[in-house]
Formats: sequence, C-alpha cells, structure tokens
Amino acid sequence: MNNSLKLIVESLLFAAVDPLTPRQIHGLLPERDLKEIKEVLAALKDEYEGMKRSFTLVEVAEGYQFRTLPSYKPYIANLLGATPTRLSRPALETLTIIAYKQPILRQEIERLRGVDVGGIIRMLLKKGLIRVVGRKPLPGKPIIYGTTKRFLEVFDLKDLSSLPTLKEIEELGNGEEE
Amino acid sequence: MNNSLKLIVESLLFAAVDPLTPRQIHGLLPERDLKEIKEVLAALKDEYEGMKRSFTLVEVAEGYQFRTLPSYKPYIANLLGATPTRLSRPALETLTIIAYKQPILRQEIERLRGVDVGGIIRMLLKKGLIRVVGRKPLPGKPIIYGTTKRFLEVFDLKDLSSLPTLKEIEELGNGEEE
Amino acid sequence: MTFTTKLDVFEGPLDLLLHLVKVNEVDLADIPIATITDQYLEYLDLMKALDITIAGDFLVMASTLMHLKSKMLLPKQEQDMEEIEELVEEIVGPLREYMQFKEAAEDLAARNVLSRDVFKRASDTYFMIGEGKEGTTAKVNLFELMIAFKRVMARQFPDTVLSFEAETWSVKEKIAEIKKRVEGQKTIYFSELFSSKGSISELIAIFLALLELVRVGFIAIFQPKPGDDIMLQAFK
Repeated sequence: MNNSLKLIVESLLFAAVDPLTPRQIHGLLPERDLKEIKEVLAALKDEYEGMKRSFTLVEVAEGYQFRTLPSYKPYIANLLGATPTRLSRPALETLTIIAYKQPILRQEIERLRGVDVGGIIRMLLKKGLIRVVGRKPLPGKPIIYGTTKRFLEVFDLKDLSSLPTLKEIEELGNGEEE
Repeated sequence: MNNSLKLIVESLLFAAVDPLTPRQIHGLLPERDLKEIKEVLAALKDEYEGMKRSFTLVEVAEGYQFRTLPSYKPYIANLLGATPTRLSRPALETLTIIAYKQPILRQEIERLRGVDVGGIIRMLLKKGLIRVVGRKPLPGKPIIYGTTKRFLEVFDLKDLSSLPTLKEIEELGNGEEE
Repeated sequence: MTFTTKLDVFEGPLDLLLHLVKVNEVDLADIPIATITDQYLEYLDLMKALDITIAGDFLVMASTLMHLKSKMLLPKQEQDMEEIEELVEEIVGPLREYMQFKEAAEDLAARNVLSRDVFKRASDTYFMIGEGKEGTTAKVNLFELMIAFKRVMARQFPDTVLSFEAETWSVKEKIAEIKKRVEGQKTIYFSELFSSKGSISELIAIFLALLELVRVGFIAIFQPKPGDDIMLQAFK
C-alpha cells in the first residue's frame, strides 16, 4: 500500500466518531514518529483551511476533528430534524404502540408504558410520524392518535396491514446471532 | 449568507449519516431546482474523484455518500476496533436470493435453498437488510419480502438494477443430453 | 454431540449434493447418479451412526435419488428415458439455481462492503434500537426481549394471539415490585419474573415494567449466550 501518512491520518479523522489526539493516532501507527504525526495534522489543518470547503479540520481540546463551518448550521439543522433515524428507544416504543393499537388515546399509551408520553407525542407529531385522528366523545374530548403516511414511508411499509404481527415474528423461529 | 449551492450540498452530505438522494436535498432546499441540485452533486463527485483524497463521494442507494477508499481499510479497522458484523454464508445466500427474486415469499426462498430460513429472515429483518414489502393475496395473507435501502448502502449498490446479472452455470451446456 | 458441529457442515440436501458434485469433479449436465446416490446415502449413514438428527429434507432427497438410481439400473425403454430425464431435472434444476445464487452471493460479498472495506462518517445507528449507544446498560435489545416475552406467553397461553390491551394491572406497581426483587436478590432470571400463573394483562404489565427499568438504567440485563434465559441485575 502506498498511501501517504497525510492521507492515512485524514482517513482516520474522517471515520472517527470522536476527535483524535496525536497520541491516539500514534497508537494506531506505531511505526511512525509522534512528531511526524503532529506535523501532518498541522499540515492537514492548514490545507483544509486553505481549501475553503464547507467543513474543515478543527483543533478541539481533545484532538482534531472534521466539522462543518458554522454558516452551514441552518441547513444541517434542517437535515437532522428531517431524518427520523434518530428515534430514541422510548420514542420507538411509543410509536410501536400507536402503530399496533391505533386509534389510541394518550392515556392508553401512558397506561401501557407506565410513564408520561406528552413530550414524545409532541416530538412524533413534529416529525410527522403520527397524527391526530380525531377526538373521543368522552369528558374532555381526549385526542385520538394514529400513524401517518410518512410513518409508512419511513418504515418502508406499503400499508398498515404489512406491519408484521408479533405472532409472525415468532413464527420465524430463532434468528442466528453473531 | 453567501454559501454556494455546491458547498451547502457538500455540508449536508458531510453531516448526514445515510446517503442523501437529490430529492431529499431538494426537500431541504426547496427554493433550488432539483435539476440544479443533481448537477451540483455530479460536479461534487467529479471534484472529489479528482482531488485524490482518502475519501470520496460515492453514488449509492439512490443517493450520494462520502466514504473512505478501500485501501485505507486496515487503518480504520484498527481505529474502530470492533469486528464488522459479518453475515454467515447461509445468511448471505438467503439475502442474495431475496435481492434477486424480490418480492418473494418465505416458502419460495426455502424451495430455492432446500432448508428452513425462518431464523435467517428474522436476523436479516433485525439488521435492516430486508423488509416486509407487503402481503400476497393468498390464504393466510403471507408476507412478501424485499431488500431495503440499507442493503444497497451496505453492498455499495447504486440501485437494484445495478445488481450484476446472474451468471449462467457454464458447465451445464444446453441441458440436452449427449 | 461435540461431533455435530464438525460433521454437520451441510446446511441441507442441496448443499450436500453440491459438495458431492464438486468432490467428484463432475458437470451438472452429466452427473453420475449411481455414484452420487451411494455417497449421499453413506453420508446419511454416518450421521445416523453419530446419532445426529437427520432433517426431513435430507430424507426426501435420498428417496428421490434412490428412485432415480433404480430406474436407471433397469433395462430402458423409450418411456423410461423420458421419466428418467424428468427425475434428473428434478434434482439438477434446483441444484443449478442453487449454484447460481451461491455464486451471486460470493460476488456480493466481494464488493466494497460498508463498515468492512469502506467507511462512512459518524456512527451507524440507523433504525435499529438497542445498540446500547445511549448509555443504557442493555446487552440484549428490545427485539430479543420481545421474543423472550413471546416465549413466556406461548408457554402460559398456548393459543392466544398477543395484542396490546388496555390493562387492569398497573405498570407502576410492577416496576416497584421488580425493583424490590432485584434489590433483594443478586440476580434473577427473566423466566422467574413470569413464573406466577397471572393473566395476560398482568404479564404484559410485568414486561412493560421491565422495559422501563431497563430503559432508565435501573436494571442491567445479560444473556450468557443466545437462547439462554436472560439474567437481570440491579445496575450499580
């Protein structure tokens, strides 16, 4: 392999989840000098600054990390808001209950989950995964919730009847585990 | 703000976890033409290819995604430590059959492989590589399976039509005797 | 039974047949049926001798092979030839398709696989929950818990279809109960939680209570190996 140290370091910074310190990089490339690695990091930083792209290499307290420039924040905020891939476990559980039990009252969801779900419901509404289906003719006219078309899109479902039942999952038997 | 469309799109691709389609980017930048966005994506791809860095912009899963080049694999594998989730041979074969024959019933897969595949299907569902596409209008409304976008992403495929055509098994001749 | 894993490398009859075709270095178009049949049966005998359960699929193929072999040994007439050809196709047809997919699978594995050969930015959380990323202590994810729960239900209510019903049991009460039990004992088992013959709604309440306790990080769950009973401990 004939990759330059600079590009090797770059690939590590690109794939890393957290900032990388020169020492960490040295640990991964023990045959290289720590000094050499530090020089390469500084050079990369200069290079990216000079390239004037939408992201750059930033020296943060813990090391070096690629980050987008602040001026792109509004676009990226929109992106992160729009990707429903960031559902927390409680959110996913709540969504599952709504999907399987719809139309359903908030109280019923809370009874099933044993906790307040107000915040989660707001978030799911905002992400367009659930919707208000109507109101129940009960005192206080409580709201009934159901899933949206967007929910189907996001979960790659043709229609609600395509949701596999727990029974069908069970019938598949045991999955192999790695 | 005075960022060029090219750099805005770049920042989105850089921050996104999953591949972004031109349509998704258009959804985030509705005031721009879809056509314009597609042009910018193609231009960015060319630009990165020409830059010869350790990562590049790849067309995958109907969208675009920044990825490292294969030659940096050993360094990054060391960095990330954990061994990548490996599919067993039976799992990979099952996934292949689903990819090529989708939409497909579990029974058909079992006929082709000659063994029960329930457990494998469950594991592939869990890994998000396959999905329930719908149900067949047959008694019992059996589930039909297909592959996901994630499948395309993992196996570096632009779309399903870029799956290589199945090879004819050559030694077979024409099936005519003598 | 330690032998099983060493010998039982063939996933099914097609896998075994394909192996025999390769070992004998023959073409699919021209399989020496008699030889292959004998070797196939030898393998089944070996399995029997080692007390390995032979799946039904293997036996079906064995009888097809034997039927074909006997046909071929008899003096042939025009009509027999046709039948023989059909029988051969019954075996070779699926084998051919199987080989095709095996090759395609190899091609797929040879691509630049994400997170094996090439890497994207940031982490790969995707939709799958329960990778323990958010600092929870769960080593088993929600999907597995669900399945474990289904097992309990299947044992206690063999014919019930599970659905989320509005319950008469309070999850909050169950949370308190489980907390108490886990604090009292070092480790309790998943199956123990459901050992009492309660109603479906009570079991669901216990299950949801458990999910909640895992979620908030009060309980850590472990599984020695896949399929084992899940162990619960108060998380310190």
